Amino acid sequence: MSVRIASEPFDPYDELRAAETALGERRRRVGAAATFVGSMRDFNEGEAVESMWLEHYPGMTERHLEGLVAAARARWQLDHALIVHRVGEVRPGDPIVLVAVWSAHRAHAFESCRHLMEELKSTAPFWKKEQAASGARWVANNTPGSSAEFEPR
Amino acid sequence: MSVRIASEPFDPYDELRAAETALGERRRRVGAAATFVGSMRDFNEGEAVESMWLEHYPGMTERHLEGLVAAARARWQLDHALIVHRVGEVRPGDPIVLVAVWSAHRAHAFESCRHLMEELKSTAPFWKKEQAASGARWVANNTPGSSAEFEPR
Amino acid sequence: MSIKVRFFASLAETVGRREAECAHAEGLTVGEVWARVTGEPALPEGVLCAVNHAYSTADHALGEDDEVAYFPPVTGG
Amino acid sequence: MSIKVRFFASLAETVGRREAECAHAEGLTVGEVWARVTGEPALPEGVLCAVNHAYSTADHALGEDDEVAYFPPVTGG
Repeated sequence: MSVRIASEPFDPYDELRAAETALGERRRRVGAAATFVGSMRDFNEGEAVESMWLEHYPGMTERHLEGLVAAARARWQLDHALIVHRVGEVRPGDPIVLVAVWSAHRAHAFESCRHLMEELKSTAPFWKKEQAASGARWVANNTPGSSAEFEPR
Repeated sequence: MSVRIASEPFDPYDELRAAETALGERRRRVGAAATFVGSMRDFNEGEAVESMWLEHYPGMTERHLEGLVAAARARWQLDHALIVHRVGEVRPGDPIVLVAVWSAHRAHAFESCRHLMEELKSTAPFWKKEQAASGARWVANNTPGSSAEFEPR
Repeated sequence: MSIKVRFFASLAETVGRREAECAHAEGLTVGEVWARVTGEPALPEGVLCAVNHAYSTADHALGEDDEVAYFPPVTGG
Repeated sequence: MSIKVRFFASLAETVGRREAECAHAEGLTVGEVWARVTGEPALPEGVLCAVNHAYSTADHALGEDDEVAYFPPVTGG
Protein backbone atom coordinates (compact mmCIF):
# COMPACT_ATOMS: atom_id res chain seq x y z
CA MET A 1 0.00 0.00 0.00
CA SER A 2 1.57 3.26 -1.08
CA VAL A 3 -0.87 5.85 0.31
CA ARG A 4 -2.10 6.15 3.87
CA ILE A 5 -4.24 8.77 5.60
CA ALA A 6 -3.34 8.77 9.32
CA SER A 7 -5.88 10.07 11.82
CA GLU A 8 -3.42 9.51 14.69
CA PRO A 9 0.21 10.67 15.08
CA PHE A 10 2.63 8.59 13.03
CA ASP A 11 6.37 7.96 13.24
CA PRO A 12 8.02 8.51 9.83
CA TYR A 13 10.91 6.21 10.61
CA ASP A 14 8.62 3.35 11.63
CA GLU A 15 6.75 3.88 8.35
CA LEU A 16 10.00 3.79 6.35
CA ARG A 17 11.27 0.68 8.12
CA ALA A 18 7.98 -1.12 7.50
CA ALA A 19 8.06 -0.15 3.82
CA GLU A 20 11.62 -1.44 3.44
CA THR A 21 10.78 -4.67 5.20
CA ALA A 22 7.91 -5.11 2.74
CA LEU A 23 10.35 -4.57 -0.14
CA GLY A 24 12.19 -7.70 1.01
CA GLU A 25 14.79 -9.01 -1.43
CA ARG A 26 14.00 -6.21 -3.90
CA ARG A 27 15.69 -3.87 -1.43
CA ARG A 28 19.09 -5.15 -2.58
CA ARG A 29 18.60 -3.69 -6.03
CA VAL A 30 17.14 -0.38 -4.90
CA GLY A 31 20.24 1.68 -4.13
CA ALA A 32 18.61 5.06 -3.54
CA ALA A 33 15.90 6.27 -1.17
CA ALA A 34 14.79 9.90 -1.01
CA THR A 35 12.38 11.03 1.67
CA PHE A 36 10.69 14.20 2.83
CA VAL A 37 9.01 14.79 6.18
CA GLY A 38 6.93 17.89 6.78
CA SER A 39 6.13 18.65 10.42
CA MET A 40 3.96 21.21 12.15
CA ARG A 41 5.79 24.39 13.07
CA ASP A 42 4.86 26.37 16.16
CA PHE A 43 4.57 29.64 14.26
CA ASN A 44 3.04 30.93 11.00
CA GLU A 45 2.83 34.45 9.61
CA GLY A 46 4.58 35.75 12.71
CA GLU A 47 2.14 34.28 15.22
CA ALA A 48 2.47 31.33 17.61
CA VAL A 49 0.26 28.41 16.58
CA GLU A 50 -0.95 26.10 19.34
CA SER A 51 -2.52 23.35 17.28
CA MET A 52 -3.93 22.66 13.87
CA TRP A 53 -6.94 20.86 12.44
CA LEU A 54 -6.39 18.99 9.20
CA GLU A 55 -9.46 18.20 7.11
CA HIS A 56 -9.54 16.00 4.01
CA TYR A 57 -12.09 14.58 1.57
CA PRO A 58 -12.27 10.87 2.40
CA GLY A 59 -12.22 8.87 -0.81
CA MET A 60 -11.11 11.67 -3.11
CA THR A 61 -7.92 12.37 -1.16
CA GLU A 62 -6.73 8.76 -1.30
CA ARG A 63 -7.70 8.44 -4.94
CA HIS A 64 -5.89 11.65 -5.82
CA LEU A 65 -2.68 10.65 -4.02
CA GLU A 66 -2.73 7.22 -5.65
CA GLY A 67 -3.02 8.98 -9.01
CA LEU A 68 0.04 11.10 -8.21
CA VAL A 69 2.03 7.98 -7.33
CA ALA A 70 0.92 6.22 -10.52
CA ALA A 71 1.95 9.23 -12.62
CA ALA A 72 5.36 9.36 -10.90
CA ARG A 73 5.89 5.65 -11.55
CA ALA A 74 5.22 6.22 -15.24
CA ARG A 75 7.74 9.07 -15.41
CA TRP A 76 10.59 7.78 -13.21
CA GLN A 77 12.09 4.35 -12.56
CA LEU A 78 10.71 3.69 -9.09
CA ASP A 79 10.71 0.49 -7.10
CA HIS A 80 8.37 1.82 -4.46
CA ALA A 81 6.70 5.01 -3.29
CA LEU A 82 4.99 5.84 -0.01
CA ILE A 83 2.85 8.80 1.03
CA VAL A 84 1.53 9.16 4.58
CA HIS A 85 -0.51 12.25 5.54
CA ARG A 86 -2.03 13.22 8.86
CA VAL A 87 -5.59 14.41 9.36
CA GLY A 88 -7.37 15.53 12.55
CA GLU A 89 -5.76 17.48 15.37
CA VAL A 90 -2.03 18.06 14.96
CA ARG A 91 0.36 19.52 17.57
CA PRO A 92 3.60 21.47 16.99
CA GLY A 93 6.43 19.08 16.12
CA ASP A 94 4.07 16.36 14.88
CA PRO A 95 4.84 14.96 11.42
CA ILE A 96 2.14 16.00 8.92
CA VAL A 97 3.38 14.41 5.70
CA LEU A 98 5.89 11.77 4.65
CA VAL A 99 6.84 11.25 0.99
CA ALA A 100 9.36 8.49 0.28
CA VAL A 101 10.58 6.89 -2.93
CA TRP A 102 12.93 4.02 -3.64
CA SER A 103 14.80 3.65 -6.94
CA ALA A 104 17.88 2.09 -8.48
CA HIS A 105 19.00 5.62 -9.46
CA ARG A 106 19.46 8.54 -7.12
CA ALA A 107 18.40 11.15 -9.69
CA HIS A 108 15.07 9.39 -10.12
CA ALA A 109 14.64 9.20 -6.35
CA PHE A 110 15.43 12.90 -5.76
CA GLU A 111 13.33 14.20 -8.63
CA SER A 112 10.26 12.06 -8.04
CA CYS A 113 10.28 12.75 -4.28
CA ARG A 114 10.30 16.48 -4.79
CA HIS A 115 7.76 16.31 -7.60
CA LEU A 116 5.34 14.22 -5.51
CA MET A 117 5.66 16.63 -2.59
CA GLU A 118 5.02 19.70 -4.76
CA GLU A 119 2.05 18.06 -6.46
CA LEU A 120 0.65 17.02 -3.10
CA LYS A 121 0.97 20.56 -1.72
CA SER A 122 -0.71 22.16 -4.71
CA THR A 123 -3.41 19.62 -5.60
CA ALA A 124 -4.21 17.06 -2.86
CA PRO A 125 -7.49 17.82 -1.03
CA PHE A 126 -6.31 18.72 2.47
CA TRP A 127 -7.13 21.89 4.41
CA LYS A 128 -5.43 23.31 7.50
CA LYS A 129 -7.12 25.33 10.22
CA GLU A 130 -4.73 26.87 12.69
CA GLN A 131 -5.54 27.51 16.33
CA ALA A 132 -3.58 30.57 17.48
CA ALA A 133 -3.87 32.86 20.49
CA SER A 134 -5.93 35.27 18.35
CA GLY A 135 -8.37 32.52 17.39
CA ALA A 136 -8.87 29.89 14.71
CA ARG A 137 -8.17 30.60 11.05
CA TRP A 138 -8.12 28.57 7.85
CA VAL A 139 -4.73 28.66 6.13
CA ALA A 140 -5.29 30.53 2.87
CA ASN A 141 -2.24 29.57 0.84
CA ASN A 142 0.63 27.16 0.86
CA THR A 143 4.25 28.32 0.97
CA PRO A 144 6.22 28.48 -2.29
CA GLY A 145 8.10 25.43 -3.52
CA SER A 146 11.19 27.15 -4.90
CA SER A 147 13.88 28.74 -2.77
CA ALA A 148 14.19 31.44 -5.43
CA GLU A 149 11.02 32.94 -4.00
CA PHE A 150 12.71 33.48 -0.63
CA GLU A 151 14.83 36.46 0.25
CA PRO A 152 18.55 35.80 -0.29
CA ARG A 153 20.55 35.71 2.94
CA MET B 1 28.19 16.63 15.18
CA SER B 2 27.14 16.78 11.57
CA VAL B 3 29.63 14.42 9.88
CA ARG B 4 30.36 10.84 10.83
CA ILE B 5 32.51 8.15 9.18
CA ALA B 6 31.10 4.74 10.16
CA SER B 7 33.38 1.72 10.05
CA GLU B 8 30.51 -0.57 11.07
CA PRO B 9 26.98 -0.94 9.57
CA PHE B 10 24.66 1.89 10.58
CA ASP B 11 20.89 2.29 10.70
CA PRO B 12 19.80 5.50 8.92
CA TYR B 13 16.61 5.76 10.93
CA ASP B 14 18.43 5.48 14.26
CA GLU B 15 20.78 8.23 13.05
CA LEU B 16 17.86 10.46 12.07
CA ARG B 17 16.03 9.89 15.35
CA ALA B 18 19.18 10.72 17.32
CA ALA B 19 19.73 13.90 15.31
CA GLU B 20 16.14 15.03 15.89
CA THR B 21 16.38 14.29 19.60
CA ALA B 22 19.51 16.45 19.69
CA LEU B 23 17.57 19.25 17.97
CA GLY B 24 15.28 19.35 21.01
CA GLU B 25 12.93 22.32 21.15
CA ARG B 26 14.36 23.69 17.87
CA ARG B 27 12.59 20.82 16.16
CA ARG B 28 9.27 22.65 16.57
CA ARG B 29 10.40 25.39 14.21
CA VAL B 30 12.01 23.12 11.62
CA GLY B 31 9.04 22.07 9.49
CA ALA B 32 10.93 20.30 6.69
CA ALA B 33 13.38 17.40 6.65
CA ALA B 34 14.82 15.99 3.41
CA THR B 35 16.92 12.86 3.50
CA PHE B 36 18.74 10.59 1.08
CA VAL B 37 19.99 7.08 1.78
CA GLY B 38 22.28 5.32 -0.67
CA SER B 39 22.63 1.57 -0.20
CA MET B 40 24.79 -1.07 -1.78
CA ARG B 41 23.20 -2.76 -4.77
CA ASP B 42 23.88 -6.39 -5.57
CA PHE B 43 24.79 -5.67 -9.19
CA ASN B 44 26.87 -3.15 -11.16
CA GLU B 45 27.63 -2.96 -14.86
CA GLY B 46 25.61 -6.12 -15.41
CA GLU B 47 27.52 -8.28 -12.93
CA ALA B 48 26.55 -9.57 -9.48
CA VAL B 49 28.56 -7.91 -6.72
CA GLU B 50 29.13 -9.92 -3.55
CA SER B 51 30.68 -7.27 -1.35
CA MET B 52 32.48 -3.95 -1.51
CA TRP B 53 35.45 -2.36 0.20
CA LEU B 54 35.17 1.35 0.92
CA GLU B 55 38.40 3.25 1.48
CA HIS B 56 38.70 6.86 2.63
CA TYR B 57 41.39 9.36 3.61
CA PRO B 58 41.09 9.71 7.41
CA GLY B 59 41.27 13.37 8.31
CA MET B 60 40.79 14.77 4.83
CA THR B 61 37.45 13.04 4.29
CA GLU B 62 35.93 14.43 7.50
CA ARG B 63 37.36 17.88 6.83
CA HIS B 64 36.02 17.87 3.28
CA LEU B 65 32.51 16.81 4.30
CA GLU B 66 32.43 19.43 7.06
CA GLY B 67 33.38 22.00 4.43
CA LEU B 68 30.47 20.89 2.23
CA VAL B 69 28.06 21.26 5.15
CA ALA B 70 29.43 24.71 6.02
CA ALA B 71 29.02 25.85 2.40
CA ALA B 72 25.44 24.53 2.31
CA ARG B 73 24.62 26.35 5.55
CA ALA B 74 25.87 29.59 4.00
CA ARG B 75 23.72 29.09 0.90
CA TRP B 76 20.47 27.75 2.37
CA GLN B 77 18.54 28.35 5.59
CA LEU B 78 19.33 25.14 7.44
CA ASP B 79 18.72 24.27 11.08
CA HIS B 80 20.80 21.13 10.95
CA ALA B 81 22.61 18.84 8.51
CA LEU B 82 23.90 15.32 8.94
CA ILE B 83 26.16 13.18 6.77
CA VAL B 84 27.01 9.58 7.68
CA HIS B 85 29.18 7.51 5.33
CA ARG B 86 30.32 3.90 5.63
CA VAL B 87 33.89 2.71 5.17
CA GLY B 88 35.31 -0.81 5.31
CA GLU B 89 33.54 -3.93 4.08
CA VAL B 90 29.97 -3.36 2.89
CA ARG B 91 27.41 -6.03 1.93
CA PRO B 92 24.50 -5.78 -0.54
CA GLY B 93 21.59 -3.91 1.05
CA ASP B 94 23.81 -2.12 3.60
CA PRO B 95 23.39 1.66 3.77
CA ILE B 96 26.50 3.42 2.42
CA VAL B 97 25.57 7.07 2.79
CA LEU B 98 22.98 9.16 4.61
CA VAL B 99 22.50 12.87 3.87
CA ALA B 100 19.83 14.66 5.92
CA VAL B 101 18.92 18.32 6.29
CA TRP B 102 16.41 20.14 8.46
CA SER B 103 15.00 23.55 7.55
CA ALA B 104 12.02 25.83 8.11
CA HIS B 105 11.43 25.76 4.33
CA ARG B 106 10.94 22.68 2.21
CA ALA B 107 12.62 24.16 -0.87
CA HIS B 108 15.79 24.78 1.13
CA ALA B 109 15.65 21.25 2.51
CA PHE B 110 15.17 19.61 -0.90
CA GLU B 111 17.78 21.69 -2.69
CA SER B 112 20.51 21.48 -0.07
CA CYS B 113 20.03 17.73 0.41
CA ARG B 114 20.45 17.03 -3.28
CA HIS B 115 23.34 19.47 -3.59
CA LEU B 116 25.20 17.92 -0.66
CA MET B 117 24.74 14.45 -2.11
CA GLU B 118 25.98 15.45 -5.57
CA GLU B 119 29.00 17.27 -4.09
CA LEU B 120 29.78 14.28 -1.91
CA LYS B 121 29.63 11.91 -4.88
CA SER B 122 31.88 14.04 -7.04
CA THR B 123 34.41 15.40 -4.53
CA ALA B 124 34.54 13.55 -1.18
CA PRO B 125 37.58 11.24 -0.87
CA PHE B 126 36.02 7.78 -0.85
CA TRP B 127 36.88 4.88 -3.15
CA LYS B 128 34.93 1.69 -3.80
CA LYS B 129 36.41 -1.67 -4.66
CA GLU B 130 33.88 -4.27 -5.71
CA GLN B 131 34.22 -7.99 -5.12
CA ALA B 132 32.46 -9.84 -7.93
CA ALA B 133 32.53 -13.41 -9.17
CA SER B 134 35.11 -12.37 -11.78
CA GLY B 135 37.39 -10.84 -9.13
CA ALA B 136 37.98 -7.52 -7.37
CA ARG B 137 37.88 -4.23 -9.25
CA TRP B 138 38.06 -0.57 -8.28
CA VAL B 139 34.98 1.36 -9.37
CA ALA B 140 36.19 3.80 -12.03
CA ASN B 141 33.38 6.35 -12.16
CA ASN B 142 30.29 7.36 -10.31
CA THR B 143 26.86 7.27 -11.90
CA PRO B 144 25.39 10.51 -13.28
CA GLY B 145 23.37 12.79 -11.03
CA SER B 146 20.70 13.86 -13.51
CA SER B 147 17.92 11.62 -14.74
CA ALA B 148 18.26 13.31 -18.13
CA GLU B 149 21.38 11.20 -18.65
CA PHE B 150 19.35 8.02 -18.41
CA GLU B 151 17.45 6.41 -21.24
CA PRO B 152 13.80 7.44 -21.31
CA ARG B 153 11.45 4.59 -20.50
CA MET C 1 -33.01 11.74 -9.34
CA SER C 2 -31.04 13.68 -6.79
CA ILE C 3 -27.36 14.52 -6.50
CA LYS C 4 -25.29 14.52 -3.34
CA VAL C 5 -23.53 17.84 -2.70
CA ARG C 6 -20.62 18.30 -0.30
CA PHE C 7 -18.74 21.34 1.03
CA PHE C 8 -15.35 21.30 2.74
CA ALA C 9 -13.21 23.39 5.07
CA SER C 10 -13.78 27.18 5.05
CA LEU C 11 -16.39 26.81 2.32
CA ALA C 12 -18.54 24.57 4.54
CA GLU C 13 -18.44 27.32 7.17
CA THR C 14 -19.34 30.02 4.65
CA VAL C 15 -22.20 28.02 3.15
CA GLY C 16 -23.30 26.93 6.62
CA ARG C 17 -23.51 23.20 5.92
CA ARG C 18 -21.33 20.28 4.89
CA GLU C 19 -23.83 18.32 2.80
CA ALA C 20 -26.90 18.93 0.70
CA GLU C 21 -29.14 17.12 -1.76
CA CYS C 22 -30.02 18.62 -5.12
CA ALA C 23 -33.18 17.11 -6.61
CA HIS C 24 -33.85 16.77 -10.35
CA ALA C 25 -30.22 17.69 -11.09
CA GLU C 26 -29.62 15.37 -14.05
CA GLY C 27 -28.12 17.39 -16.88
CA LEU C 28 -27.33 20.40 -14.71
CA THR C 29 -23.71 21.56 -14.67
CA VAL C 30 -21.53 21.73 -11.57
CA GLY C 31 -21.91 25.52 -11.65
CA GLU C 32 -25.72 25.32 -11.94
CA VAL C 33 -25.93 22.96 -8.98
CA TRP C 34 -23.88 25.46 -6.94
CA ALA C 35 -26.37 28.21 -7.82
CA ARG C 36 -29.37 26.07 -7.02
CA VAL C 37 -28.02 24.87 -3.64
CA THR C 38 -26.44 28.09 -2.35
CA GLY C 39 -28.69 30.69 -3.98
CA GLU C 40 -25.63 32.48 -5.34
CA PRO C 41 -25.74 33.25 -9.07
CA ALA C 42 -22.37 31.71 -10.03
CA LEU C 43 -19.50 29.67 -8.70
CA PRO C 44 -17.15 32.18 -6.99
CA GLU C 45 -13.59 32.45 -8.29
CA GLY C 46 -11.21 30.27 -6.29
CA VAL C 47 -13.78 27.62 -5.45
CA LEU C 48 -12.62 24.20 -6.64
CA CYS C 49 -14.99 21.41 -7.56
CA ALA C 50 -14.92 17.66 -7.93
CA VAL C 51 -17.31 15.09 -9.33
CA ASN C 52 -17.14 11.52 -8.04
CA HIS C 53 -13.80 12.15 -6.28
CA ALA C 54 -12.00 13.69 -9.29
CA TYR C 55 -11.39 17.37 -10.06
CA SER C 56 -14.00 18.83 -12.39
CA THR C 57 -14.81 22.08 -14.18
CA ALA C 58 -17.89 24.23 -13.56
CA ASP C 59 -19.39 23.34 -16.94
CA HIS C 60 -19.27 19.59 -16.38
CA ALA C 61 -22.80 18.11 -16.74
CA LEU C 62 -23.93 15.81 -13.94
CA GLY C 63 -25.48 12.38 -14.26
CA GLU C 64 -27.47 10.06 -12.05
CA ASP C 65 -26.01 9.25 -8.61
CA ASP C 66 -23.10 11.66 -9.08
CA GLU C 67 -21.48 13.24 -6.02
CA VAL C 68 -20.35 16.83 -6.47
CA ALA C 69 -18.05 18.64 -4.02
CA TYR C 70 -16.99 22.27 -3.60
CA PHE C 71 -13.92 23.35 -1.63
CA PRO C 72 -11.35 26.16 -1.22
CA PRO C 73 -7.71 26.03 -2.44
CA VAL C 74 -5.92 23.10 -0.83
CA THR C 75 -3.37 23.64 1.95
CA GLY C 76 -2.01 20.19 2.82
CA GLY C 77 1.52 18.92 3.17
CA MET D 1 63.14 18.55 6.11
CA SER D 2 61.06 15.70 4.71
CA ILE D 3 57.52 15.52 3.47
CA LYS D 4 55.06 12.71 4.09
CA VAL D 5 53.61 11.24 0.90
CA ARG D 6 50.45 9.11 0.76
CA PHE D 7 48.74 7.09 -1.96
CA PHE D 8 45.15 5.82 -1.90
CA ALA D 9 42.94 3.19 -3.50
CA SER D 10 43.90 1.96 -6.98
CA LEU D 11 46.81 4.38 -7.07
CA ALA D 12 48.38 2.78 -3.98
CA GLU D 13 48.21 -0.56 -5.80
CA THR D 14 49.72 0.87 -8.99
CA VAL D 15 52.53 2.63 -7.15
CA GLY D 16 53.05 -0.40 -4.92
CA ARG D 17 52.94 1.42 -1.58
CA ARG D 18 50.64 3.52 0.56
CA GLU D 19 53.18 5.85 2.14
CA ALA D 20 56.59 7.35 1.38
CA GLU D 21 58.91 10.03 2.67
CA CYS D 22 60.40 12.64 0.37
CA ALA D 23 63.55 14.25 1.84
CA HIS D 24 64.66 17.83 1.14
CA ALA D 25 61.29 18.58 -0.49
CA GLU D 26 60.82 22.15 0.71
CA GLY D 27 60.00 24.34 -2.26
CA LEU D 28 59.23 21.44 -4.57
CA THR D 29 55.81 21.38 -6.18
CA VAL D 30 53.23 18.61 -5.72
CA GLY D 31 54.04 17.46 -9.27
CA GLU D 32 57.78 17.40 -8.63
CA VAL D 33 57.35 15.32 -5.48
CA TRP D 34 55.33 12.81 -7.51
CA ALA D 35 58.17 12.55 -10.02
CA ARG D 36 60.79 12.16 -7.29
CA VAL D 37 58.89 9.48 -5.37
CA THR D 38 57.48 7.41 -8.25
CA GLY D 39 60.22 7.92 -10.85
CA GLU D 40 57.57 8.92 -13.41
CA PRO D 41 58.26 12.17 -15.25
CA ALA D 42 54.91 13.90 -14.56
CA LEU D 43 51.68 13.57 -12.65
CA PRO D 44 49.39 11.41 -14.83
CA GLU D 45 46.13 12.90 -15.97
CA GLY D 46 43.28 11.97 -13.66
CA VAL D 47 45.42 11.73 -10.55
CA LEU D 48 44.06 14.03 -7.84
CA CYS D 49 46.26 15.55 -5.15
CA ALA D 50 45.81 17.07 -1.72
CA VAL D 51 48.10 18.98 0.63
CA ASN D 52 47.35 18.88 4.36
CA HIS D 53 43.90 17.35 3.80
CA ALA D 54 42.72 19.89 1.20
CA TYR D 55 42.60 19.52 -2.58
CA SER D 56 45.64 21.01 -4.30
CA THR D 57 47.01 21.61 -7.80
CA ALA D 58 50.20 20.03 -9.18
CA ASP D 59 52.06 23.37 -9.17
CA HIS D 60 51.46 24.03 -5.46
CA ALA D 61 54.84 24.50 -3.67
CA LEU D 62 55.31 22.48 -0.49
CA GLY D 63 56.49 23.72 2.88
CA GLU D 64 57.90 22.15 6.03
CA ASP D 65 55.90 19.29 7.59
CA ASP D 66 53.38 19.25 4.76
CA GLU D 67 51.54 16.02 3.95
CA VAL D 68 50.88 15.43 0.26
CA ALA D 69 48.47 12.77 -1.03
CA TYR D 70 47.73 11.33 -4.49
CA PHE D 71 44.57 9.45 -5.37
CA PRO D 72 42.28 8.43 -8.25
CA PRO D 73 38.86 9.99 -9.00
CA VAL D 74 36.56 9.55 -6.03
CA THR D 75 33.71 7.01 -6.07
CA GLY D 76 31.90 7.43 -2.75
CA GLY D 77 28.23 7.86 -1.94
